[in-house]
Amino acid sequence: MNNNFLLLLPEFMVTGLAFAILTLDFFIGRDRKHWLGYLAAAGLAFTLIVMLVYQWNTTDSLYDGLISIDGYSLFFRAVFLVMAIVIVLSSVEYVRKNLEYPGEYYAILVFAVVGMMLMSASRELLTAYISLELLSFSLYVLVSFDRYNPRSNEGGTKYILLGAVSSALLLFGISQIFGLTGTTRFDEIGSALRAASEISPGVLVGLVLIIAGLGFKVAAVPFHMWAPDAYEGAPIPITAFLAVASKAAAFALSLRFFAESLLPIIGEWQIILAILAALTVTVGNLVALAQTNLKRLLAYSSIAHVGYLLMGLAALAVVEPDGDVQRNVSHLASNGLMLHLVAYGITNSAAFLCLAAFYNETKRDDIADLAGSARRAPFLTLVMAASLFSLAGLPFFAGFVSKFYLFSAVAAQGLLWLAGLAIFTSLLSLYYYLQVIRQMYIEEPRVSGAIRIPKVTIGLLGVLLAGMVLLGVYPAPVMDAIQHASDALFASIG
Amino acid sequence: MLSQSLVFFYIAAALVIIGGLGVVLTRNIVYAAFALLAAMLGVAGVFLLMFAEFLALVQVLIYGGAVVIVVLFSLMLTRIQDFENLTDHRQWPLAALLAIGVFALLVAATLTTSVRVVERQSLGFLELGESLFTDWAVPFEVASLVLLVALIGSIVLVRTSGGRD
Amino acid sequence: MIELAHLQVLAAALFSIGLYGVLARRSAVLILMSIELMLNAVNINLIGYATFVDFGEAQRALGQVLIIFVITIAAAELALAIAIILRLYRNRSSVNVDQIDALRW
Amino acid sequence: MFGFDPYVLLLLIVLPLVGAGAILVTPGSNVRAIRMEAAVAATVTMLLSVYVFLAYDHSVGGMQLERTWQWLSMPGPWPLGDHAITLHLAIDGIAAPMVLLTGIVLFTGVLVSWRVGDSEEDSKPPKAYFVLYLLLLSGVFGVFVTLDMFFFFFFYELAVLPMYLLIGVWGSSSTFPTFSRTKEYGAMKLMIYLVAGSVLIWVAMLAIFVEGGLGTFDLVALEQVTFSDNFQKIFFPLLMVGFGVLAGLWPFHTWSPDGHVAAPTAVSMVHAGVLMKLGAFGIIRIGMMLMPEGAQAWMPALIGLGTVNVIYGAWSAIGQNDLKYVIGYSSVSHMGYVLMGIATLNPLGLSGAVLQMFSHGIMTALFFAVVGAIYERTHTRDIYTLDGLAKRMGFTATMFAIAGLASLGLPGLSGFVAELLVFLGLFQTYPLLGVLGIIGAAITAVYILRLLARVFFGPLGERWEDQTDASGLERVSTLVLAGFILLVGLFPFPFIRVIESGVFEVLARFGDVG
Amino acid sequence: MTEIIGTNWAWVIPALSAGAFFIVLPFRRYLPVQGAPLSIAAILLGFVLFWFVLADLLASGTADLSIRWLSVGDTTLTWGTTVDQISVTMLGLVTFVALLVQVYSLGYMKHDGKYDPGLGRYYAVHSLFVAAMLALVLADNLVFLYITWELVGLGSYLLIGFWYERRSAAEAAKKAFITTRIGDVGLLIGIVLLFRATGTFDISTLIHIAQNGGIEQGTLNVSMFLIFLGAMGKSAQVPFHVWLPDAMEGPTPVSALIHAATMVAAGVYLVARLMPLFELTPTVLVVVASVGVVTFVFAGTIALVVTDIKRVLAYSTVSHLGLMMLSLGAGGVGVALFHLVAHGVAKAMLFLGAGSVMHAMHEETDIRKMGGLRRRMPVTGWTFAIGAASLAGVIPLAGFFTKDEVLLRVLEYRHPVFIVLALFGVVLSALYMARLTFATFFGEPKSDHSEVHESPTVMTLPLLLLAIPAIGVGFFAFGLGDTYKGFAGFIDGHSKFHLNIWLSIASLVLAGIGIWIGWAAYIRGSLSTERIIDRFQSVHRVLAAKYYVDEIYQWVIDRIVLVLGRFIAAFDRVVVNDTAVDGTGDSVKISGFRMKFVQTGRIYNYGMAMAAGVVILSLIWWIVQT
Repeated sequence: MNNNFLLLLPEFMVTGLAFAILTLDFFIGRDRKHWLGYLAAAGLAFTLIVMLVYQWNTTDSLYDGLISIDGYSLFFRAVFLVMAIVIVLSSVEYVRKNLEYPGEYYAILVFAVVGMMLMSASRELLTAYISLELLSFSLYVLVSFDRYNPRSNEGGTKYILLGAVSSALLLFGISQIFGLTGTTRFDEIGSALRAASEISPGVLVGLVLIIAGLGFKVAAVPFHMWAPDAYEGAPIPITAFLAVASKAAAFALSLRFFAESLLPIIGEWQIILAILAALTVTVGNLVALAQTNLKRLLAYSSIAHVGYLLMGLAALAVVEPDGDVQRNVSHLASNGLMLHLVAYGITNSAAFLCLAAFYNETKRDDIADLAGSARRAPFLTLVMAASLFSLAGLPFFAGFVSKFYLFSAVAAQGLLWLAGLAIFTSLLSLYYYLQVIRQMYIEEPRVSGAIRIPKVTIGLLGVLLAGMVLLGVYPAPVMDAIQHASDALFASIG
Repeated sequence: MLSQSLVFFYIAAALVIIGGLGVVLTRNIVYAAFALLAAMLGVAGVFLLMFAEFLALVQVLIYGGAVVIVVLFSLMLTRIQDFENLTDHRQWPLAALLAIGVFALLVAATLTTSVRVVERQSLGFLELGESLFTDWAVPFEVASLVLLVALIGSIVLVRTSGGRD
Repeated sequence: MIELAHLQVLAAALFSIGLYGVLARRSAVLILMSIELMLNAVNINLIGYATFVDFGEAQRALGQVLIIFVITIAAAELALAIAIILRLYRNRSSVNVDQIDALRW
Repeated sequence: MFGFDPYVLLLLIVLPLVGAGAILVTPGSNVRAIRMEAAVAATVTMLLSVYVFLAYDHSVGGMQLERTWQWLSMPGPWPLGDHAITLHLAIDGIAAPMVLLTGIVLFTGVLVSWRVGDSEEDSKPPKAYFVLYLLLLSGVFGVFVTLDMFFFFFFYELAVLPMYLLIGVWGSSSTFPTFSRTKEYGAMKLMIYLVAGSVLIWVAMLAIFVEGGLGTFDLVALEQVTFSDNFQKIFFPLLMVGFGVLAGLWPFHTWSPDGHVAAPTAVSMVHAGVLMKLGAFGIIRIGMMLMPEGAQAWMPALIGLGTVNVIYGAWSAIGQNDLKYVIGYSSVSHMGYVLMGIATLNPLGLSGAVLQMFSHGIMTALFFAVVGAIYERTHTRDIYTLDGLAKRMGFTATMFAIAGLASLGLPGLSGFVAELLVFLGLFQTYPLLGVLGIIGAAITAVYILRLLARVFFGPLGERWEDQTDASGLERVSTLVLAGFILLVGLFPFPFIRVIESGVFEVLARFGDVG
Repeated sequence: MTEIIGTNWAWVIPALSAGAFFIVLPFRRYLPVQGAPLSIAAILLGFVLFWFVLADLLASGTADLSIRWLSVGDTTLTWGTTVDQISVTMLGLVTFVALLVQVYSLGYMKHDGKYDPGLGRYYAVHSLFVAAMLALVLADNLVFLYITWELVGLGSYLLIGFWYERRSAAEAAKKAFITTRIGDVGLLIGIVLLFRATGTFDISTLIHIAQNGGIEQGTLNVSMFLIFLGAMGKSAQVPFHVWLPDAMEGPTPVSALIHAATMVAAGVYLVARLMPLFELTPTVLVVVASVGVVTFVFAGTIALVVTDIKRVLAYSTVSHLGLMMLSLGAGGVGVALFHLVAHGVAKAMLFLGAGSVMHAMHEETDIRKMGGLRRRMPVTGWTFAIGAASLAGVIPLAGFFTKDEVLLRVLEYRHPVFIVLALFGVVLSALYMARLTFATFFGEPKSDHSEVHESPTVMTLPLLLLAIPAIGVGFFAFGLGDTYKGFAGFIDGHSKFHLNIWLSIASLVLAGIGIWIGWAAYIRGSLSTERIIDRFQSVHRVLAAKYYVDEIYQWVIDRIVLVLGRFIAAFDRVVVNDTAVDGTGDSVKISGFRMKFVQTGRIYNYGMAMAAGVVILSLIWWIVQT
């Protein structure tokens, strides 16, 4: 076997970066540890550049397709790196003010990125699972990282216990699939399933278990219940990481798995995913209506967004009434899913960054605490409002375009009812986002005095806002990249 | 007429089931830990019956030697007085129902699925090792990172510092 | 003769027992132990398939490789979870999952 | 004309945005500069909109000033996937007067808003106000000039978005003897309602996109598709109700009066003057152009609801004690004429409807400008508290009277021409409803005259001894509006023939009718 | 444009006044005497032009002129004028009366040597009103007619409400506008119905089509009835008469203008103009006649007991308008217009006289406080007496001839009931006129009149100028050879003047009886009004209350319109909004609130959800699959 391990150069670099951080941690003084954060960001950025330069237009694989470096994984790894940079940078101030052990914090964060990158690249269940666990373990630690905060702890406990259960479910599912198809490779599973005349109950249960495991990872109803608690308990940048990056990684994995393995039998599971998606958007948005804590509200809102993304999975092909599968607009669904992931990622990062900046100064994160923040921190509030509008899917911001595209794709695959439901629940979401905006802009501040925001945060917020608007008014360049990713994804299944 | 292997299997299975039930039913947590150990050993027995000696060995070493010890240590570190009167919460009948449901589902699913089986076949140490370190080298390396993260995480979380505990 | 079905039923049983434990027990540590049962059920399932099904030359070792990884992950998970639970115990003086519901609704 | 014709529609959208951007980078303390920037942006945009209106050649008809920019492609098994979403700008005879209307309202609204942030009790910064205001108007322009469903919807939502903050922050809460309405409530209801309408629209758009099978959202391309009867009958009502919400279609109208009561003056002007027109415009542009059979099947329902709008809205206005509620319900009533006119599906009725959109836009803007001027001075809108204001506010009273008379359909003012055409159209299809429509106009007279007699005439209330009349800027803005009311009332033909050219394009879709 | 100034210039007449409006209203502060001279000049020029138009009409016959106002598809709306005998008559009457009223107003609006501060506004609106009225009589199509019709309404609204600071004036203006507008609903519907049937608004085309049977009889009946409703509103026919007496809240010259020669004449004019159509609908004509005669008698009885000088005149106007309608109902276009002219000048004179009195007596209007004023104000007194006598039907004043012709027409073309009622009305007419004149100008002063002086020349001159036609216009009734066949013939081209001597004698006698009763009651005192009132208390109460029509309307407005308005408003708020709309929103919110408690915070519940999810999803899938 002739394996070009240089293909994994970005992963090696990121891993090396983690070790570098751990090592440097010993030599850096206590009050300069925030430089580790900048180092991490710089390292990730460097990796990003190297990756883009060396792997642009690369299509290659390791171990006959065990790990695939193609347009799809390139796109997602780039997205992950960017997200990670944002999260790292937004962590710096937060970590300095709230957490101990910054070295370990950044290192584990970077390890998580390795897991995410491998998740998008792997085309095999075991590799994918291990990468997923690398990400999960990092997150378990990071969620509990606010050591003396019982809430952080509680969130971590719930997350790891339920995470372990979901691992068990996922593994049982994998074992079923492995046992009944004889392989763990996505493409081989796909051909095995296509060859079979119908789905045997064993495979069916296995698939449900895998869906459950992945559903847990992305927080789809009814596997979502850990999410609000873990989100609320976790340090804010980690909440953002959970909501944005880990979800994106899980979707990167799921999309490839569903596209490569399960697309031939989409007629079987489309309805299952559609139900999951419908449940998720409904429950997420309805419960969000009743929230008073902003972190928790964003948690539920991100659950709702998972529902939208799941719709993209459910709509990977048209299932004709007679059971035939039409795949000629499949790329629309995957495009929509990826676009929404990007839009949602940018938007949610911005929202959480705002929240973190606010929390750093006030130590509060209830919605009511935001009262009058427009007077106290105009720019912060502006970005927050913009991101909330974007999440609600109002134009000028990324959320509008991505929702429009995604829902169009879903409708184009014959799931108009699902798109309709999603649109309707978007309306519900607007209500609770507006409640937040109301606090920020309309209510009088209860505490006066400006909120000080670090320059780095301002810059980062500016960049995110620009990204949000740019994607909202001119998504074509990003769309091109996404189209390449989709082409790469579907190229492998012909 | 039971074959010899089947008898051994039933013994191992009984160990597994009883151990498992012990873990989930007993009111004494120390008993539960030992029940777990029993179940793990039962699983090791099953491995042996499947000609997977290496796995059986690993199972005994990791579970018997490490996991159960860690569990016991953790029990020592937490509240002693709870040890002897563990109770389940009121949800348990529902839990039982659901567990039976899952069991029924899994059994029904597996039994209605026809699998083309062959004779039990063994896998040599070498073959396993070679596969693990060539075909599955990447997951293996990643697994090491997982362990590393778990290690660092455990240390960070449990380490006392600054006297705040 | 031992058949695949034996192992599958055993795996299903252990899995369900573990699930019951997760759902019914109060102590976080016991929940953790129940999860170990579930993971072992996976292993029983895997070894069954690995032994009784002919996957061809290329995938022969895959079943056992999977089990090794599962065991590894299970152990690591257990360790990390116990660390977190210990942390929880220090903060709250309890590992009773009834009592860790400050985050809800 | 000056070589910028291909860009002129884009400029319409962009100029307010440029203004907003300029304001955004101006320090908030420099109130004067902010106002000047807003005024300049508004003036230039208005002039541009006048130019657009004049540049539209009615004798040629059809889509003019057309320009397309590629925006996003959706490759797939369809012919036009490469041009799935394009920024396709053009105006027809229906959009042209709407653009003019928007320009006028934008301009006068800025003048009316001049003193935002000056009020003594709490000074809300004018900076964000003008930014949002210009954003709103940019969206409105966008809706009128775009021919792509995506962008139509994009601008539509863009027009809705700033409303929440404009009302929520700069609005006012009101307490009445038996109930109260906070500005938060008004703003929230308005927003939720409008977006709820857009939910239906969105679903229908997606259905059209899929059913069309062209892989494009371009309206012109989709017009070539013949949708099945069933499809049209199922999805036209979605559009009808969805857009109808914005047009104040009964019983989905309650956001509108409550929104007015909460909104600041200029926002009320835009809301009733322009925003409600988007709904009617949408029904024509998307609903009727794409689904003529569906439209035909559902027109009886629309015309019935429109009639309810007219009578119910007018009668409801009689029972109101708050100036803004009266005007708000009168808008509901007048939009009923628009809906009725649309539903006639004949040239007279449809032209009347479009002219009524224009006329009502101007008229109601004038109403709200005047009411705002009164409220700013007296801090009340209760018609039993205000009395004899004409003595101190003669100019204001005159302007109110002009708006009121236009509203009750007095010949010589714009409302009459529009309503007459609607009636003529109605009598060709539904004479009985036409009778109800005319009766509605008489009911309008009751509440408008009652208002005039209560608020402006009679002996001057003692506490209004020191009232001042309208300021210079208020005079300019109201005079501009009143001028257009007279202009359209006396010389409607320049407007009608532009509208007519658009109306015939629409009716051509209804083969047998047109 | 022709070489000479003639019928083609007719449109200039209203345009002049309209121009005056547009100049005076905005710039009144900067014009001398607030722009009044401009306004007067405009109408004077109009009056002069009228003679050219008349001459040209007599020389070259009727003329049409129209321009396109707007068109949609094949429907074209025009603004156009038609000059024929009817319109030229009205043109003359309106310009003449308006001119005099405007001149008179210069004096009337001057208090203690200072012009009223609202003078400019007054003249501007006056011009607007006159322009609208002139355009109305010239209109050649129904839409243009409706436009001007409404503008006349607007003008009256603004004039009646001129003293808007008086609550009563504001209310009266509103009442006038709304009442007439209710009639206008009918008018507009009628017009649109005719359009629907024929596709045109042009009056002559309409008539042509209708006469050739182009309109279904049912449609025509309905349309004409509805159009007549409009006429009833404007001409204050029962039951739409209520606005007219209240409209006396306006300045008195306004009353002279509006209620004598212009606005109220519009209804009569409309019916006259459309008479060829009405003739095709005999049933509607009967309605017209009935309404006319009822109004004639009804208003006459009320006029007997009213004590306000202007209101007596107002009810008299209503009454005489009824007479004109009666005449039209009998098909007598010419005689109706003849009476319109005679009544117009006489009533204008009466109102101006009343204004003169009020001007002198500081706005006193109660006739019970007057008496013997002819000695202090001779010009006013005698012109007033002439006007009153004319309307009472004293030979040889104009009123006698015109009324006589109407009665003759009715006698010939209608059921005997009509003539009986009409003759009763003649008695009433004479009686209240006598009462008014005698109580005001004759007999003894009932209060101190030492301060009262005759009004200035600018006011008395118009009175004197009006007296001339009031006396002499009746002689136009007689034909003059072949070229002029009497006034009625001049209008419709075929009527011939003739007399029924018995009818003339009867009406003269009846008028004499009326006057004699008045003389007996108010000068000689041989008839005690108190005793009569005592005797017929209930009748008096009903009359004094004007048959409770106002009360009934007030009740309808208060109890039905306003209450329903409040009900709908409350319904909209409570049911539609708070219950249906907010309720939906709230229930969604509440369901979210309930649902959040599923999130208990307990791990085992969470795990349960996951496990249940797995089981349920599997079952669903399995079931769907099989």
